Amino acid sequence: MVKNSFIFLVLIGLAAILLNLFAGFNGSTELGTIAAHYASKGIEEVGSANLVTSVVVSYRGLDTLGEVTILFLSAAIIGFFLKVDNTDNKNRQLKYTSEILNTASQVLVPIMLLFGAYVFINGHLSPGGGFQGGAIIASGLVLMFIAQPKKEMGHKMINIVESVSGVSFVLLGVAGILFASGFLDNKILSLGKFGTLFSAGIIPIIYILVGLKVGSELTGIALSLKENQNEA
Amino acid sequence: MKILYVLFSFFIILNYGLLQTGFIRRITARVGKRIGVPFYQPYIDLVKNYAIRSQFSHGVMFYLGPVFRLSGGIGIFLFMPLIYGNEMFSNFSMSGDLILILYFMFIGMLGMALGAGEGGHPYSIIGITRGLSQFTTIEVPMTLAVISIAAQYQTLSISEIVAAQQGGFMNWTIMTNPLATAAAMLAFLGMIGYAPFNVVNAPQENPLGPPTEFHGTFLGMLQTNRVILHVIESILFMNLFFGGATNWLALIVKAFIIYFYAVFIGTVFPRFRIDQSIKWFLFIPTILGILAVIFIS
Amino acid sequence: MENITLQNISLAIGILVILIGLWGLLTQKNLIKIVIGFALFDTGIHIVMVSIGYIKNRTAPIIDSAVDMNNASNLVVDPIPQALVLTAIVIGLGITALMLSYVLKMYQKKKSLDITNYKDLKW
Amino acid sequence: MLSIILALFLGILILVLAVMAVQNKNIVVAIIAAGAVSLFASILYLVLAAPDVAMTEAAIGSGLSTIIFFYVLNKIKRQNG
Amino acid sequence: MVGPIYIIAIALGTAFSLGFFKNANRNISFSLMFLAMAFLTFISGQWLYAFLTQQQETIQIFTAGFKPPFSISLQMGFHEAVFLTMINSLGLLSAIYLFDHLREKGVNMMMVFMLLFMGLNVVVMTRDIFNLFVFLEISSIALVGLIILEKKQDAISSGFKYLIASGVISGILLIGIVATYYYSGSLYINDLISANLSLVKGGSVAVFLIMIAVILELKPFPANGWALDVYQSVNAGIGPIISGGIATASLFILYKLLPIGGDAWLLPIGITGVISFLGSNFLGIKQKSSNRILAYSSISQVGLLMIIMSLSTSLGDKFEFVFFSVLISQYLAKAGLFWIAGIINKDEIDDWNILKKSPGLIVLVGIFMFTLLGLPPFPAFYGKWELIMNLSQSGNFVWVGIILLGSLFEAIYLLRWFGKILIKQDNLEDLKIKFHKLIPVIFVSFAILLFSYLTAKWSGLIGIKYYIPFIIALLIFAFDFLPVFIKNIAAISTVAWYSYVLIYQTYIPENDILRIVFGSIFLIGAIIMLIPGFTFKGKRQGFYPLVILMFSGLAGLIEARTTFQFFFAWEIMTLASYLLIIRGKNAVKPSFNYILFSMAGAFTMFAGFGLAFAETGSISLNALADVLVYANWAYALIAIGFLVKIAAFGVHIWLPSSYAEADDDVTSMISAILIKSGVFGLIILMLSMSLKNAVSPNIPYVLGWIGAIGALIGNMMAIYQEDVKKLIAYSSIGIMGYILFALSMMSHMGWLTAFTYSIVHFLYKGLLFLAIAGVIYRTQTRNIYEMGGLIKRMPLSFISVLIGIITLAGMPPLAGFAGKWMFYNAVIMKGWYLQGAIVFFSGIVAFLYCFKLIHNIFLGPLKDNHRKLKEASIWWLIPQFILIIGIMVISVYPKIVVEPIGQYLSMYFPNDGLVWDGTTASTRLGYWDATKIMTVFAGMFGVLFIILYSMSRKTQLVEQFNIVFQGERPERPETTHYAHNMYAPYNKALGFLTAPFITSAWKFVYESIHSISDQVRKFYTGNGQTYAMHIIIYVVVFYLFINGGF
Repeated sequence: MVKNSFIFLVLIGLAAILLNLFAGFNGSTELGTIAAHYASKGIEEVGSANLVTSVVVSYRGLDTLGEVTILFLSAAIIGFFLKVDNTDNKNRQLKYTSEILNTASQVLVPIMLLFGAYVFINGHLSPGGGFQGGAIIASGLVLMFIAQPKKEMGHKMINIVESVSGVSFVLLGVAGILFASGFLDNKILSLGKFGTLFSAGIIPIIYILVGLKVGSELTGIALSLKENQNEA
Repeated sequence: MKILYVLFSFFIILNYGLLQTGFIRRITARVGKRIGVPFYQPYIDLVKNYAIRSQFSHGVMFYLGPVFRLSGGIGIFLFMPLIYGNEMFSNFSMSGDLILILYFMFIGMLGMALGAGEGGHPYSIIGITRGLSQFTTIEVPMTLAVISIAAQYQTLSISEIVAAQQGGFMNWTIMTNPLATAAAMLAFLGMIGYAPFNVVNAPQENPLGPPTEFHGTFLGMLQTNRVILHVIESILFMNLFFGGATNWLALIVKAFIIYFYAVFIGTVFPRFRIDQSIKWFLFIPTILGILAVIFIS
Repeated sequence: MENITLQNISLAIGILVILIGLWGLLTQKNLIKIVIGFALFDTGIHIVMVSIGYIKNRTAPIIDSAVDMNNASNLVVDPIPQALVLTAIVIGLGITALMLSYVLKMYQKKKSLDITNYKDLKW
Repeated sequence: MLSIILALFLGILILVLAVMAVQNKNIVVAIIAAGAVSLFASILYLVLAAPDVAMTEAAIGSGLSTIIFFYVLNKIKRQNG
Repeated sequence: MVGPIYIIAIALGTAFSLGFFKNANRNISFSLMFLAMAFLTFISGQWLYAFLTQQQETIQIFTAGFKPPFSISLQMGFHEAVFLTMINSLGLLSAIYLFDHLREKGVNMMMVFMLLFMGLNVVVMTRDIFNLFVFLEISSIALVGLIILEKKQDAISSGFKYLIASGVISGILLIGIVATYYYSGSLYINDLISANLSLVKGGSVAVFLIMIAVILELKPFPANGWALDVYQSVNAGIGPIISGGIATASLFILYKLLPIGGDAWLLPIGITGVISFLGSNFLGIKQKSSNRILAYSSISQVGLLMIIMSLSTSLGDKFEFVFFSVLISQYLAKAGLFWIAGIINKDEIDDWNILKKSPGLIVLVGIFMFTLLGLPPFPAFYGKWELIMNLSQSGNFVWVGIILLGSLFEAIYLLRWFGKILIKQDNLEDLKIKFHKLIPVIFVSFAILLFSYLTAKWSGLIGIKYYIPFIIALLIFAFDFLPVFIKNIAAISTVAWYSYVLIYQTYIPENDILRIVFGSIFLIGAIIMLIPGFTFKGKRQGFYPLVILMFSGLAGLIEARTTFQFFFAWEIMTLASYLLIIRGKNAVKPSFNYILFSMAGAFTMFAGFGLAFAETGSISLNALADVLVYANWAYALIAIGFLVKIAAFGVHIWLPSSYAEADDDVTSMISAILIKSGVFGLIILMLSMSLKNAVSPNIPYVLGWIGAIGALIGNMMAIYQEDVKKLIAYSSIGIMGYILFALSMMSHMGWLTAFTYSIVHFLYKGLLFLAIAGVIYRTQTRNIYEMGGLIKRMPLSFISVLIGIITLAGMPPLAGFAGKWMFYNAVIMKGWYLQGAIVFFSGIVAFLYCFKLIHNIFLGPLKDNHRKLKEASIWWLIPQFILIIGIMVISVYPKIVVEPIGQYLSMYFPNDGLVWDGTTASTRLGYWDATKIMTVFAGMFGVLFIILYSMSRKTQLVEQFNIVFQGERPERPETTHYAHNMYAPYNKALGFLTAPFITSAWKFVYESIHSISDQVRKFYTGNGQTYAMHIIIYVVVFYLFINGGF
């Protein structure tokens, strides 16, 4: 108890620091110069209606690459960590799931996958994008695994999707150096007509790749955690 | 020419020493209600020892030990000015000063120790270790006294120390620096090696202490050395503390009194164990010596 | 009343969630609860981030028919914090998943979910 | 004004759920509470004009991560039994 | 040139495409990864090269086709290039090292490995703070992945601790970043710097959060328990990545973000560094696990680097030099040690003596450890020097003290560890070394050597001449396979050539008596002491390079003209002698004491030089004379260093056992020669400082007392020793006490005494040790009571010892008396009567052990097992007789030595000198004519001998035991050899003087440090939560510290 009160005191201290951090915080009333630049010039420069998308994919594309890498890393580590022991796999006892879930999943999964794809393809026009779409796809696949544990969808395919999309992402970035003015430069494709699906340079392509990659990575993580492993 | 003078002085000192030893033995015997040996007994001993023809040696150092020992004794004599103001009897004192004499004492000790060591007799070595142990502590008050008078007279030359004491009884060091004199005179007891500080030779328990294995000519040399050493140490103290001597008579009288003082104490007091004597020397005489140094500086 | 704006409220919520998350992280002994604490800590930070980017009475940073393209900078909220939050959320998920896999593995080795049992190395 | 009231309401909800997530002894409840925190947070994001974030939080924070939590919990329970 | 952006592209592309190879042959995937790492290294290397040689400008790399602040930009400048090259080459080497692990664990781990380095690269280059956060996360997550290369329980739980801790830290960083964005409207670091965020209250807190998070990434003590556990549990191949890769990159982050905080942050960072440095090193003392020790050491070094960083403004243009020399040496050495730890695969340092099987690795470990400790000639030495000088100059004496104290703690645990490696033990298991693990280690060691050279050149502190000994040592090392005989000839001729150049060609024309005297002792002494080397059989691996180094260090002392050169040579000499001592059979513990005391002494000396520099701004040795304000402190501090070397009373306890356990000829070298380096140093110091009135006379006065007591205690101890080498060793302490006493008198006669003693001590101590060594070599025992009667078997050695002890005891007519006589004169002139009496008394005490020495070995009965011994080898005897000749010459004709010294000293002490009249020397007190005394003595001795001989021609030699023994004839030599505990009564009376007060006192200090360290480290509970708690407490306390309240 003494220890907890001490922790409480320390957290009070931390709270005091955070209060100081935002002392007199009243919210911004104006955009900062950079944000204003994005808002006013974003369309002209990047061509995406969703400003968040133009920031995420274009202006701060390197962050996104890093972020994808983090998920990739987590997936790789967890995959290695909780490695499936194949010999064990055969004797595995499968739990049967309920009929309702099973049926629901058969209906829901395709819809979810489609919705996910929609979300990342339209990332430059409406809210959403690669991450969200990828997460939705992953959720759909996870749902499928819950419903149909026997369904074999190995890591192999996930890996391939993951790698292909990752490598393509990097290659697109390099193409930016070669054909435009820098790594991950958006303008290797023409910006197209604002507001249409095929606009905003390579943003849609990148978002598709991101979506595939995030989806496969999240699925991979979930799969690794779900699957049986050597339980020694 | 110098050598002749030196030999002459040596002759005097040797004979005086032998006689003195004889007399002292007689006197101590009388004190102990015994008749004692005749006063010429040391001569007889010496002649007898030198005359023994057959002798055994334990090795080179055993053989050379007595030579070293006697060299040490005579060495002190050689560098000691005897009669103040007399060039003839100042020996080789112009080649070395008080420090040389203090350190020359070690040569004899080392020689003795080496010889006795090679003799291989454990009693010799026990005697040697006792002697050395005791000697180190005797030197403490002695050194302090020497430093004190050297500082007092600002010289280390014995001749100059004697010169500074000329002009009457009141100029003697014993009057001008009584503390140093006291310390040194207590140390003197140890140097002479009578009781209470004679456990080194320990006549009762060990056959003879360090000289155990020596006999014949070797023993003769040791005896010669002992005789000379006693006299020359007395002379040293006379020079340092009692105004030196301007003629042979004064020298003999003063030396005898100084020596007799040691004998007197020796006959009166019982013997110390070696660790007791070490502690004793480091106690009263050393304190006196330190006081002497402090007062002078 | 002046200070009770949307940002301030959400900011306060964010900070409180951060603190609650940390409280859980620091006091709970159960490994899974610790991870939950961490997830809350993350969520709190995200709330703080979003509320910082909010500007009163403005719309989402999407240029559509409702937003005049030429006057966008005066109409939309700040897109940058939102972009950052997107990244942060994904990173947070990665870390949370990683933590959970560690929890799983730790449990497999020692059959315990109590963090005080995992002091193999110290000093 | 309406949005403020909504935000206050959401805030209280979030905080209560958060405390629940941290303090409830039952881990299942805790996990669900944590997922709910994310869910309400995503609504809050909508109020704060951040639809992108809201979607992400809903999909990832309240969806996937809750699933992952349950997976792990299940496995732990299974190993226990 | 290949653009830096390709680092990201290649690394990411490779990592992603590795996914295709999951089921393929792992050699392929590994090769792919390896190629990518090599390419990364190549890119960064070529940029570094361009910056170094072609005056390449710093470039900015824009991404997404927009300029910052609108997009993320990277920067490639000189600093970036250095850091990237370090990180990437580490990655390459680590890949080689981890080859089998990575291959075994599969593609996933290769990806993780690759991405870790990719992340670090971007972290270094990026100029966007959020981007920095993202890639920092990549690196930490990748590290978490690498932790489980070993799926051990402790690794897994430490990984969890790491996750929690780094999660909290990155949360704090994220809050800080967002708040910063709120207050500045930008994430571009350059914008943040110019935004002056600290002016706004919230802004300053935001900066605080960023800075504290970055500091926490550096794992500052004490909020670093998680990192320590990780270090300890991970595969040894990962250790270097953490300490050399992640820590390095984190340092760069701090460096990069520091301008955001502004100058106000310099002090807090410095203090953090100080706490880290001192704390980690302090806690390192109690550690037993090699990886954990390295962890503590890493953290402490990071602390040191933070200190350096905080001083960037005051260091000015020296900053880069200091920073990089420390950084790179720690980076290389730490990597090497971690890798070796992995090769050995034993966590407990007690088990490291398995290395005995491969001496090459021991050499490498030595190089790495000494690099870490900042000993010369390794690079950090130069950096530390500049750092201390600079700190002193800006008045930060407390910091100097703390840095030196911390370094001392570090020395304690590193050197103890080094010692453990060398402990002899039988039945060691074999060490299996995989070749690919060896490659990086060797590479790193070469890099250290190369970098040492470069740093030295860059520093401009020493000339090319200082490398010659190293080159020679390396050459000899390269030809170590040759037999001793050849190497010995080579060593002797090298030293001979050097002494010819130095003494004959340089100092004799200059008539620089001081340097002629000590140069001769050091170098001619070296030649003499090397002669016995011919008796050794086999190769004696490693001996000669060290000998060369030691003597070159000594020569360097003579040659030094600046404090730096002096210190450099001093450390070389200390280090080499330590390594020579540790070669002895049981020398590990004693040599540890030796090096510990030496290091402590060296550090105080270092501090003293710093003080001197602070005042004069010059590192010239002559400038010491201009020190006025700090004179007392500088003088005392420098003197302590020398006092340790001459084993003055109070710091003497290292000496006896070191001497005793060293190899026999090494003992002769160090006791006769090496110890004089302290005397030389004191002379240099006193000549330049004491003679000016700035130094309080109390200091020499105190030194005088120390010398006097040292003389007494040393000699007192000597008489009770049963180990013959210890006996002589204690006697050295005594003699050094005399010399110290004589020097501190600060008078003509005193110094003349000291010089004479130095020369004479060199002669007789060398003589004694050589003779005794010859005896030990034959009898195979050091116990004095097991010898006896050897005069019959080894007469020549006996003569040596006899002459040695006569000289030692200062008996006329040999040379020792010269010293005694001058000494007396000096004491009485100076008026230091009481001290003088003590010294004199101890001189007489010396007589006791002299006799013990000669009696117990050579006299008394011969032991049965020694009846067939031979005289010592000719190679032991030759140098002895050279030394005897030296003693005899000085004995008969001391004028040739004493007079020039006197003339030299008259330049400094014009009054009360020695006056020579023919062969008679006189002072105003006394006089002494060595030649005449010798003549008289020889004449008298001869006459007496002839008398004896003439009277006892028939002397017959008798058998052993043929003695008068109470009527019995003893049969065994042991019963009549009165040798063991020879001076029992003396001990009974005066034993209290030799009670080991000083040893106990030091032991108490040493043990208290250990037990405090043991108690303090308990706060690392091992609980991940507690560690997270530490982090938050750290943040809060730091905030309070900076703002003084909330």
